[in-house]
Amino acid sequence: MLEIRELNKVYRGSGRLVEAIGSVTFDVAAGELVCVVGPSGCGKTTLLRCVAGLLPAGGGEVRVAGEPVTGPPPRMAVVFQEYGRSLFPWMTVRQNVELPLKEKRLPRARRAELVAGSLAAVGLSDAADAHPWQLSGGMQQRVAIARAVAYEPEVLLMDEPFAAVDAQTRADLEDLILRLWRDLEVTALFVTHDIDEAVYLGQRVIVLSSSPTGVMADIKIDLPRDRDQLATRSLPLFGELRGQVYRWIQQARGAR
Amino acid sequence: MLEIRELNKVYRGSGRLVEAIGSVTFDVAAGELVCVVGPSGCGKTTLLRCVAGLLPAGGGEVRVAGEPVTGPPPRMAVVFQEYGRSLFPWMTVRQNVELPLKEKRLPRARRAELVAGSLAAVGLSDAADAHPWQLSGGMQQRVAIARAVAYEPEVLLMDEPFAAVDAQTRADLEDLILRLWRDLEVTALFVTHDIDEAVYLGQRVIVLSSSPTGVMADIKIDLPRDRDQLATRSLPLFGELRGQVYRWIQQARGAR
Amino acid sequence: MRALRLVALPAALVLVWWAVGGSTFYLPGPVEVGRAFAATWFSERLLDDVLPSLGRLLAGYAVAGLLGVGLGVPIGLSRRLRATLEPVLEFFRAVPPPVLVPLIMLLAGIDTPMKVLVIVSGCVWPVLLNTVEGVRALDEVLSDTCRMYGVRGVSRLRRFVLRGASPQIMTGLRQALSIGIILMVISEMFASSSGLGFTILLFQRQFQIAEMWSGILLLGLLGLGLSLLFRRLERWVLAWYHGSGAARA
Amino acid sequence: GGTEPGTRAAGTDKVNAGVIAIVDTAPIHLGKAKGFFTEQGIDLTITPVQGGAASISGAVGGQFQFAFANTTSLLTARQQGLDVKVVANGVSSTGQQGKDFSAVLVEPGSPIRSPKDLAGRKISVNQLKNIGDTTVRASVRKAGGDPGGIEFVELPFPDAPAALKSGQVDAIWVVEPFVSQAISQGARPVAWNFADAAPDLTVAMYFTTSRTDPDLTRRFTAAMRRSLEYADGHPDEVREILKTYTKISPEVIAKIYLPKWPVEVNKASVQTIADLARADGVLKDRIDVSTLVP
Amino acid sequence: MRRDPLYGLAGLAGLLALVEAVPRLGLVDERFLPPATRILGTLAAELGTARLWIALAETLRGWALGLALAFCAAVVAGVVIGTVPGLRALTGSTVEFLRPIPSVALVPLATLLFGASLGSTLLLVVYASFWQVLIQVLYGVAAVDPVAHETARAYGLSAWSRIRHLVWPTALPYVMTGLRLAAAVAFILAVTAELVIGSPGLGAEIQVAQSSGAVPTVYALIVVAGAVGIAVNAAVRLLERRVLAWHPAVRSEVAA
Ligand SMILES: Nc1ncnc2c1ncn2[C@@H]1O[C@H](COP(=O)(O)OP(=O)(O)OP(=O)(O)O)[C@@H](O)[C@H]1O
Ligand SMILES: Nc1ncnc2c1ncn2[C@@H]1O[C@H](COP(=O)(O)OP(=O)(O)OP(=O)(O)O)[C@@H](O)[C@H]1O
Ligand SMILES: [Mg+2]
Ligand SMILES: [Mg+2]
Repeated sequence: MLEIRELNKVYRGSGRLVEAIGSVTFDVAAGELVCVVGPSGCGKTTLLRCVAGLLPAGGGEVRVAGEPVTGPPPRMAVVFQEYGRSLFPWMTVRQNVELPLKEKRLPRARRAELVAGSLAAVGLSDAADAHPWQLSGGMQQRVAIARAVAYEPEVLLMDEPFAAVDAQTRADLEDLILRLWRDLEVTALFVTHDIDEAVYLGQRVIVLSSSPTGVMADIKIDLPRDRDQLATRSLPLFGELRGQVYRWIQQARGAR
Repeated sequence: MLEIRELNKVYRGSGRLVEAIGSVTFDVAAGELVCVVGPSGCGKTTLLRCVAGLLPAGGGEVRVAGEPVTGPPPRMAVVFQEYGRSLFPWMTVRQNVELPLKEKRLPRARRAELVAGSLAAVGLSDAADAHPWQLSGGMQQRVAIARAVAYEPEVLLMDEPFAAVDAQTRADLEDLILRLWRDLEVTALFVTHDIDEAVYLGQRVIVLSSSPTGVMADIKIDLPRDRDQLATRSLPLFGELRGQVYRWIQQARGAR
Repeated sequence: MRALRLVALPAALVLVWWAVGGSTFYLPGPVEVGRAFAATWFSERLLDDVLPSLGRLLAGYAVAGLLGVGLGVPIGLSRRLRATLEPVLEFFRAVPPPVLVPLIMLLAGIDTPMKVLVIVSGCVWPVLLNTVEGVRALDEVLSDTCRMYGVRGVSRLRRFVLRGASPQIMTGLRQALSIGIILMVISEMFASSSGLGFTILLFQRQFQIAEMWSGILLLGLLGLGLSLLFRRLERWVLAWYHGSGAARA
Repeated sequence: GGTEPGTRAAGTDKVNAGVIAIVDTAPIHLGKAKGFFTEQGIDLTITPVQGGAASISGAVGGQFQFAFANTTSLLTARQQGLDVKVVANGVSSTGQQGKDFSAVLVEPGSPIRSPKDLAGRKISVNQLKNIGDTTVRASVRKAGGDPGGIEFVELPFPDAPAALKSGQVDAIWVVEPFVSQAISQGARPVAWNFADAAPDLTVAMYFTTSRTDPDLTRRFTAAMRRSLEYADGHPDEVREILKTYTKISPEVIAKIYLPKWPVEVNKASVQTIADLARADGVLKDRIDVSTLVP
Repeated sequence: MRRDPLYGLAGLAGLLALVEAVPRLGLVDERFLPPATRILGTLAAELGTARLWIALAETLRGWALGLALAFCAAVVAGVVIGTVPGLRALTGSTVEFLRPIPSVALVPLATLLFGASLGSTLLLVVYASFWQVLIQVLYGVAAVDPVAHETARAYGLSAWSRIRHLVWPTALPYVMTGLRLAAAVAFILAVTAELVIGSPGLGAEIQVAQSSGAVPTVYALIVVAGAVGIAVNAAVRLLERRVLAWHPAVRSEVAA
């Protein structure tokens, strides 16, 4: 579904020249959920923006469903790291979630159903008529997630989507994403800083090294497809994979 | 140092009326590091803003060093949850960190030293001349932390300051805060979603319940004053306290 | 390429003008106006009429800029001040400058200060309004940051308020530039015997239509030139803003 | 929309006349009130305009069939090849020193005692290169002074007295009602420039363009002549009509010097103005007045 | 909020007191600037005449029509120029050339084309106020938040949706300022056009009063013009409070 080939990206401007991505190559099969981890500032957001077609790649190629990416591909949803700024302050929570659905020309009833469903799933049914700036940070982030969920995308890109929510809510949201992924067979690329989360969610975990950014490791997560917060996390394999990822990340940072 | 007495806060506006804080009472002694945890949207940010004097309390009273708070008290530093928006886009990283020091009328040499020191501590020496919008999310957050650290405050308020950084950086920053707290005898109020972090950093952990927000539990963390990422976290007491906080939070959410 | 884009549309417009011009007395063709332009402005008029006008324009513009920002910042910051002063300011804003001139003459006489004041009286509004709105819309988190770190007074003004509002202040200054040129012409409708605006009006009254249009052409070119200079300034002042992608101009 | 002005509707022609709302144009208002235009089958609308240039461009642009402009403006227009033709006299100087409707005034304490002293001074006129500066120069020349060094500045009549009072200018040229107003407030007249320039100077005229129907022009001229004659003979009615279309206060109206409204244009005086204007560089070429005034 | 008009009245009262005092104290000759009471007395008398009201209605008609035309044209042009890539560079020089041309200089052309009809007034009014709105719209369109912009692109919002839901709301504060600027300029031009061309209206009244030396009447009419300005501003402010309720500038007013 996603093919990333020798992707390279250099930011230039005002005298600063930063090679955000050296050369990154990996694939994501259709219906796969891949987590990306890596040190802060190593280029994860940049990678996601290139895949989303929001940023032209400097070198190499990105393909989504076989097509080279030149602009945002259809049926793709993104949860941005800057969740606060990605919500439109002039719209209520409901309107924010509904907007992309209107764009998809869904009938009104279906839209209402999707919006209500996704807001309930992130625990924000009460706040549907509030404006984003009336919400706490975690609530804003959940609105952004609800918007992506309601959109029923084929490809889902998420950039540290649970950074601002408490542990319990985070667990709930993780299960929401897993459910979505299983039910709709979404292809997902998930950036996180939480190693446990990466192992719990992913079928694969990709570890990026810091500058010059490359793929440090591509770890297959052989956990059963159906996961459970308590059971899965207490599996010995889970602990082992966790340790494996941790060591790679240590190495990735060391490479700095 | 901080006395919070029956603090209450209700947001009104555009038809929505939210009681963000029901009634919260607790103290923080001088030189103490207290962590605050609680479900997303329970009023932690609101609490912090009331303590910082940025938001007038609805009812009750907040005192800092014995003085009732009417505006931001001097020598207090805050790391905002919206780290991205709290940096001045027209200043470089260095200028952002230096600005409060200029206000303190520190001599140039001392300023340069503090700025360089704090940027090095958060691992951003290279990025000193970049503008905030040229940085990744985690880097921005670290600039905000560096600014607070360089300020050498007496009271330090932090609102989920490590949400956007990777696990390893987070550990480094935790130790940075601990060092700062010990060396400068800072009084600190630290909001986090990470239970481990709360237990690792805090001398006490305060668990807030969700609406109507009150203090659910005030847990003394009897770990040795000198903490270490590996040693402390592997203490049996650590696991026990962790479990204790976890159960309280479960209960706090249940109260919803 | 850039130069091409700069002249493509004007060239097309001149062609249109060519096609329709010359048909009536009041709209001569481009050739005629071009000839009048050369004859009229490549002479001592440039020194006698254009330069003094330009000087007054710049003086008025500078004063308006300072006044607009200087008044706009406190008005934008203080809601009470805004409520008190807004009706008074709106009152003066709605009075046509030509009607205001007699009053200004009472206060400032009939010489250069009067003309500069007339320019100020028109230029100040876009700067003032935009400054007020820009200051009102400053980011709350940044404002809180300033309060926390004791960034107060002049420093707050310089490092936060003015910089934060600068995109909108620049909008106002850009508006004021062309309004200044317009007011320069209007100010020279009174108590003048020289100046670019006066000369254009004189041509108009004396039915020297080609010459009049050549003067209008000069006004336009003047505006274009000044706005190019302005863009330079803006690029420098708002480098952070354009860089951050907030202005994909 | 509406009916096109200048077309005959139900036996009458709709006519739009561009006329300045000042004392000088009392006859047309009076004539309209008296029905002199209706008699000629003219349904007259009087549109107030700001000055000569506006009325001329209005007429040339086809907005007015007839309009009122001062002699110099018309001469200038003619010189630029504009198609204007005088159809009736407008207003004339009384020709009497001390009793005209136009004067040069100074502050009471001013050292300027005669027109000769105006040489080298700063004098305000309502429009440069127009009838004001031409006639003021004529006054100075007539008194034996050299008008070359006079500095003229443009000031609208209403603003001139304030500028004089505050010393911004040494002298002002104004017409009624500002002459009476300023005199009553202490200003001192030093020259009666219209009276000085030429005997019975024709100051302004009504004109049309060649596109107007000759028959309509004939009827308008007839009505205008009748109005002028009537106004000249009935100063009290003139003072009454002034209250309707101007905002001059009644006390001032009672005091002002009215101009003369002879029926005929004084061609010789127009030629004099044309020659003076040429001498002063206001006009480029010599103009044969008979091409303007038939 | 409800006290705002009171402050406004206080401000106006201050102005009146000043205008009363300056001539009374002999700072300015009473003949040229009559004291406020005289002006208001004259105004009261004028308000009793039908003539003034007819003139005012005439002026307001030209104003409203011209403003509406200019506003709509400028908004459409501004949004198109601002959003279609390359168009801004293409039109830039022409816009900058045409903008400083005073409407007054177009009088001959206007009378030639339209005579002393409403058309002339409209031409001048539209020409002058068009640029004010256009520039504001252009800057407003440029102020779109990059993250919000990327969100819109990622969710496949069509060009039209992007304009309607993102560009327009972002530009709205600028547009409102443009509207306030243009409203005044349109009014000024409506009056000036009447003054110069002589179409009936407030301007013609002022012109007649001026050439009659009726100073108090001139000032009374100026007061009418100013009062219209105040009324128009109040209306736009009201509109602003409705359509910009979400905007920080308006938001803080409500909260305070
Ligand atoms: N400006 C505001 N206007 C109205 N309601 C607000 C405002 N700010 C916060 N709230 C409401 O107050 C409650 C508490 O918000 P607060 O930001 O304090 O939560 P929090 O504990 O910091 O949450 P999080 O962990 O998600 O950041 C929320 O329900 C939120 O909707
Ligand atoms: N607009 C920009 N201009 C210049 N440099 C940029 C820009 N955006 C990002 N960078 C640089 O590119 C590098 C990678 O940034 P990116 O945001 O992709 O990191 P990240 O992996 O998402 O980090 P984090 O985990 O902290 O969010 C950083 O060094 C950053 O400074
Ligand atoms: Mg990132
Ligand atoms: Mg919060």
